[in-house]
Amino acid sequence: MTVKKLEKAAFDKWVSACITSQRVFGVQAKEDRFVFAPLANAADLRLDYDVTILPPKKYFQPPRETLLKFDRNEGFESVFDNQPFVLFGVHPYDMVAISQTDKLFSQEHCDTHYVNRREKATIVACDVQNASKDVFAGCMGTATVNDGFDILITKIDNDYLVDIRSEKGQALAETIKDAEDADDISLKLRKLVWADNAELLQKHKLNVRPDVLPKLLGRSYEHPVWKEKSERCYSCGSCNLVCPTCYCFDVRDDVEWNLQKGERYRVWDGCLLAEFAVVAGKHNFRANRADRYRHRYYRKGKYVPEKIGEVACVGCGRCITACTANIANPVEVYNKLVDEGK
Amino acid sequence: MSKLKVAFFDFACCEGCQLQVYNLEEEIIDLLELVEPVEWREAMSDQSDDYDVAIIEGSITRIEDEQRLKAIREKAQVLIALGACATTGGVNNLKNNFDMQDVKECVYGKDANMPHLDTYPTKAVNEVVKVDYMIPGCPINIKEFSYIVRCLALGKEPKIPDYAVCVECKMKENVCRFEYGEICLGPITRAGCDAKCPSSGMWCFGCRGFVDNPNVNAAKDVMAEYGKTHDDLRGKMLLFGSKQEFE
Amino acid sequence: MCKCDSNKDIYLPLPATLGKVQPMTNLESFFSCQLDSGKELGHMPGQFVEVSIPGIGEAPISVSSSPTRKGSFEMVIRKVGNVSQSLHGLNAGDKIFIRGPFGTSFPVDDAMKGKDIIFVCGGIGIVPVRSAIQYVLDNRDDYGRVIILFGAKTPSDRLFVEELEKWREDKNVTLLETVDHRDESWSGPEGVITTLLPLVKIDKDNTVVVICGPPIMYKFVIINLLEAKLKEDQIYLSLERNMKCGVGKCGHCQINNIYVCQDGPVFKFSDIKDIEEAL
Amino acid sequence: MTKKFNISVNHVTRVEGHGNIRLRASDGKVEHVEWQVPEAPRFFEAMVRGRSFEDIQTIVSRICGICSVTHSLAAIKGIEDAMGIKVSKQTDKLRILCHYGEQVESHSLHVGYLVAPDLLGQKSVIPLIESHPDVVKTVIRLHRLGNIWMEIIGGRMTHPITLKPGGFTAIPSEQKLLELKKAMEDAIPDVKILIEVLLSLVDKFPAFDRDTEYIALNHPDYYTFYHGDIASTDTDEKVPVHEFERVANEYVVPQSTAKWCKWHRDSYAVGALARFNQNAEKLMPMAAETAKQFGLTKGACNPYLNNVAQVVECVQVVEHGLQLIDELLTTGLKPEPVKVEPRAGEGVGCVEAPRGILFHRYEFDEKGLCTKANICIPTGQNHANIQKDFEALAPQIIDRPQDEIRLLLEMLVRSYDPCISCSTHFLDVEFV
Ligand SMILES: Cc1cc2nc3c(=O)[nH]c(=O)nc-3n(C[C@H](O)[C@H](O)[C@H](O)COP(=O)(O)OP(=O)(O)OC[C@H]3O[C@@H](n4cnc5c(N)ncnc54)[C@H](O)[C@@H]3O)c2cc1C
Ligand code: SF4
Ligand code: SF4
Ligand code: SF4
Repeated sequence: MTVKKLEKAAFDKWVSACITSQRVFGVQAKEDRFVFAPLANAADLRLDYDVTILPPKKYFQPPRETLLKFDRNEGFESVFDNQPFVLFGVHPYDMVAISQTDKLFSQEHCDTHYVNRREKATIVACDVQNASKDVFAGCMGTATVNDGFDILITKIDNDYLVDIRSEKGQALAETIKDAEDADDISLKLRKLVWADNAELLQKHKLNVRPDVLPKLLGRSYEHPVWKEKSERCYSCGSCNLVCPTCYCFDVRDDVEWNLQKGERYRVWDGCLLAEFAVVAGKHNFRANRADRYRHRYYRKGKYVPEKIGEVACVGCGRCITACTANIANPVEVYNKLVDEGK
Repeated sequence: MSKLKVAFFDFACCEGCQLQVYNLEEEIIDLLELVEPVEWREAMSDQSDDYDVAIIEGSITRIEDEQRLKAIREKAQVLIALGACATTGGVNNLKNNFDMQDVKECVYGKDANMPHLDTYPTKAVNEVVKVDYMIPGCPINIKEFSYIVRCLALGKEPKIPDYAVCVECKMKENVCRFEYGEICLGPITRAGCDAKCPSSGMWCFGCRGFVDNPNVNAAKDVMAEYGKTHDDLRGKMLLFGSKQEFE
Repeated sequence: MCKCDSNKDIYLPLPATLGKVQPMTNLESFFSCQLDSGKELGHMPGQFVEVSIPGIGEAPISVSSSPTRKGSFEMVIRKVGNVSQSLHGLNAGDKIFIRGPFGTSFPVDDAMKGKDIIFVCGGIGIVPVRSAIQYVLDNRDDYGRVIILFGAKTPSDRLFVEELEKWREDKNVTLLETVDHRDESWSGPEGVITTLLPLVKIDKDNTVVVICGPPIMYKFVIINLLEAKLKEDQIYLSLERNMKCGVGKCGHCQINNIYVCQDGPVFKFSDIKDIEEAL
Repeated sequence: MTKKFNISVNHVTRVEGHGNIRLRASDGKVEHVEWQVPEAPRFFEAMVRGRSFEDIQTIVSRICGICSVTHSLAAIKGIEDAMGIKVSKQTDKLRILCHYGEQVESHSLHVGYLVAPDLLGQKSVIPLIESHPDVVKTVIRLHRLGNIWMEIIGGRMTHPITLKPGGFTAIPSEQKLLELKKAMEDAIPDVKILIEVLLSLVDKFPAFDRDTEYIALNHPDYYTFYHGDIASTDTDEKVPVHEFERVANEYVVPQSTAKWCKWHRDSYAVGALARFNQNAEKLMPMAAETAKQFGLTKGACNPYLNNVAQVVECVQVVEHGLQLIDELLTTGLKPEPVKVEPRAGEGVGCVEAPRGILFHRYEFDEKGLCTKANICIPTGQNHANIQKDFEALAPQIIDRPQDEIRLLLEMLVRSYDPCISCSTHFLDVEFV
């Protein structure tokens, strides 16, 4: 729709205005890292962040989420969270991940718990200003993003370009309507930022085009890398939990003290966890660490792509950082498959 | 529905896990709607032999404890081991790193051999009698305790996690202790505490015991990358007592 | 992003009432059930429902009766864990909660039409298959020969004993049974289910085989069938995995790239033969 | 009444840990009265040997669930003393604040859950829920205050996480401190209710005075739980905590797995009443007013009044706690990463547990591994005094019904708020 250009002061004023009128979550510092958290002051917003510990998926699919309430005699009732909110500072790779999850949750049986939250969200994306130590979005084509968000912010020198793309974005940008439109030079500079980011966000270099991954994996099922790497795998699930495209969950019931009323909730789960594929009789369909370890790479690189046509790794690098055993680097693993496939 | 008759018994421990039950605060009243404590020395004066559920706190460190525990097991339909001391031996296991005579002399000097000061290497409850349910942790997580009590009242099999503390730690979005060059036992420790320690800036020292199949070899293998040695890891793992897991 | 009704909830179970509840073996009980809405379940043979007991949990359970039998639907549940155990404690008239039906079904209306049908059932595997058997028998003229092979561990593990007797007497059906371990109550054959296959004359071009049983059964039955020159697309089987949502979201039932809850539980063998984790 | 009788109470209830009472009487005379401690000994001083200074707090916290903050702080102070570590003002204040939370939690648990049933004629707090629901709910609210207090600062209710040699692994946010402040202010009416209730019941305490030596920390400027020197009501001498062995004089007796203590007399007492007798004039206004309401004055020597002193202290720590929070909020909270370089040394840590003065002594080698430890616990210091009280009280009440004798003896034990489980481990004694 339109691209506005704001100076730092005007930008902060706008953020403050958003905070007073809406529920806003934005990126902030937590010790030496960054997290999305409720935003109280414009000054706390850190759009210069490198990467957040958890991706913004936590707002669409919270770690623990009540699905239903029940009364043991009367039955179940759905619980939906319909409160609108604004997410400030979503990086392009995370935006791509959100759009993927949108597809998966709305495909076939539509998950209204997810979809309702998603539809109530206004997403203010922002181009990366500082690359994190493990990011490789540049290799995955996700260093920049074209759609999915309501507003895209790009910092050019000391100014902010505010690219408004939807009605929700328009509504949020109400308070800045008298700001000037971005000039051509700024727009050109923005293109440069995009081009640069595609290069800069390659802290690890993938030696294969992402769209070739399904084929590559197609012939690597018995590759020794799975066993080799997984010997050091704790099955701790950190790589699943921090991943913006992982969304598996477990469903549990709990009752109140009266044993009458209670709730059914879902919690994040992960295919790396030992019990993920256990059925009655304790039979485990993925009993070996190697099987679980492999499944994750296949899911990202083959299974999801076969379902929605996109590779389900956006190159955020979070799993690389989170894995205390240093074995969760997709680039390293996929490159190994390329090298040894030759 | 008739209430579950519950009896609490304590052995060598700090009684902090029983204290967690007090820490239910208002919910104690709800708890008492479901269970009828018939013996609970720390809270009440009655004593009774008629109970369905025996909740055992503390480790077994003397022959006489062992006999008392066996008698309790005979009377109880369900026996629950409460807290680290009861489920794994807890800190009391540290004693087992030494010779018992040395331990006694260290504390009681020339009086060490007085009969009432006798002791033997720490045992967890399940090393003496059959345990039906374990509620791990030092101290226990009162939410987990409540959940298990409600499950028993409902006739449902309670489930405690068999995944690592990292799962809950990640959900809390903590900065990982390894990023500070510390050894955290989170990757091999059984979750269920809500990652209390890492959430307060402290490494996990494994008070809930390890997951069913901890990858200790991986842990050893990884140490050097963080500038640590096997001994550093061993020291951490021994704190809440699982020598056998390390070797 | 999605056109669906934002108040609809794929996780919301609907009330239903148990009709008949009857123990069948030490572990399995039979349940008939009716939706409180008065509507038919609307399933096809091979599909499953998610059964809920509030506070206890939810479990996927196959519908064991055919949609041709109106009014109620039937399930057989093995006591293995929380939900199944507590279902066993319920009585006629008690409430349970149902989602579904979900998943794929046996191709009773297409691939199976006009063909000889061989049903190969091991143990509790007869539960979902019974729905297809009933369907076929209720539309008997649409199919060729109907052959039912059933193997149980011991005679006391046999399910649907009365129905088995009925099928045995039905001239339009061939029923062959075996048990792994015989006792004095059993005069029939002893041996694993594959020992029954050579007793059947298979018209290799005009037969569809439906298989359901414990994981290790599939491999051996299929080898035998392929040796009998049956083609891979003439074989259908029903698989089981851990399942939390039943609607392709939770990820638990994934077998490599397929979801048992959506792409299955009924699969054509040719579709999954190359899937490493399937069998 | 029979001429001869025995009273034998195994495992006194509603106390932490195991203690027995033995009384033998004949012809209206007490022949023998004894306080026994059969608790399984736990050997902490032996267990910490070879452990890194980093782990000591975590281990010794497990001596006692009810005073885990106190044990943690004593250990930390001992380690800091041994390694020459100075902490910031902020750390000091936060520690004191955390410690106050434990006083409230422990005192309210003791007075409300363990002692109140005696005064209200019930066997435990459970029937009290029916008979005196308002009292119970008030106690629960105060107890919860103590707990969230410790949780906000220590990271957890029982066995604090954040307290470490050198400082804190994590500090509360200002918002959390404000929450705590609000909770404390909201609790003042509850404290008042508790005072009212106890005021109406004080006459249930037997009029039993026995002059004894009272020992507690003393600080010239304020009512202290954390800083200061050891002081006794028997002498003007202030003993530096470093010399605590000179005060405690531990010895082993056959009826106890815990060691006993004495200084100027056969026994001495520690705890809330001892602190009051040592520091009463330094109470803050509301706390001083509370003491006045009860008529509690310096020099009180009825052991049952320890419970009254505990209530006075609840008021004191809330009052002073509010002041500390305001000071912290005024200066603002800064994270202060702690990095401790271990060195060889020897040090003592001393703090006031809810039930009395507590000493920890440690020695470390140059790698920071513990080579020796000695822990001297308040309940241990009270055991001998309990015995002496028994000996004085029993003859006074021997002609009452046996049930009453038994109850009065049990109540006496309970009034000390004994933490028997933690009293059974000491080391390195001068045997007498
Ligand atoms: C498509 C399908 C159809 C089925 N049809 C039938 C049927 O007709 N009759 C019947 O008796 N059983 C059937 N099952 C199996 C049945 O779902 C499980 O036995 C049931 O989930 C156990 O639930 P529970 O609450 O009783 O046990 P739980 O207490 O949940 O579980 C016991 C153990 O089983 C594991 N488990 C969890 N979810 C599942 C799951 N979905 N399947 C298997 N194990 C699981 C748990 O992790 C645990 O280890 C079917 C399963 C599937 C996937
Ligand atoms: S984070 Fe690393 S160690 Fe943990 S499950 Fe993933 S690959 Fe394994
Ligand atoms: S801090 Fe510990 S528990 Fe948390 S993620 Fe890191 S290793 Fe796991
Ligand atoms: S983080 Fe580890 S040590 Fe801390 S409570 Fe949890 S299991 Fe225990």
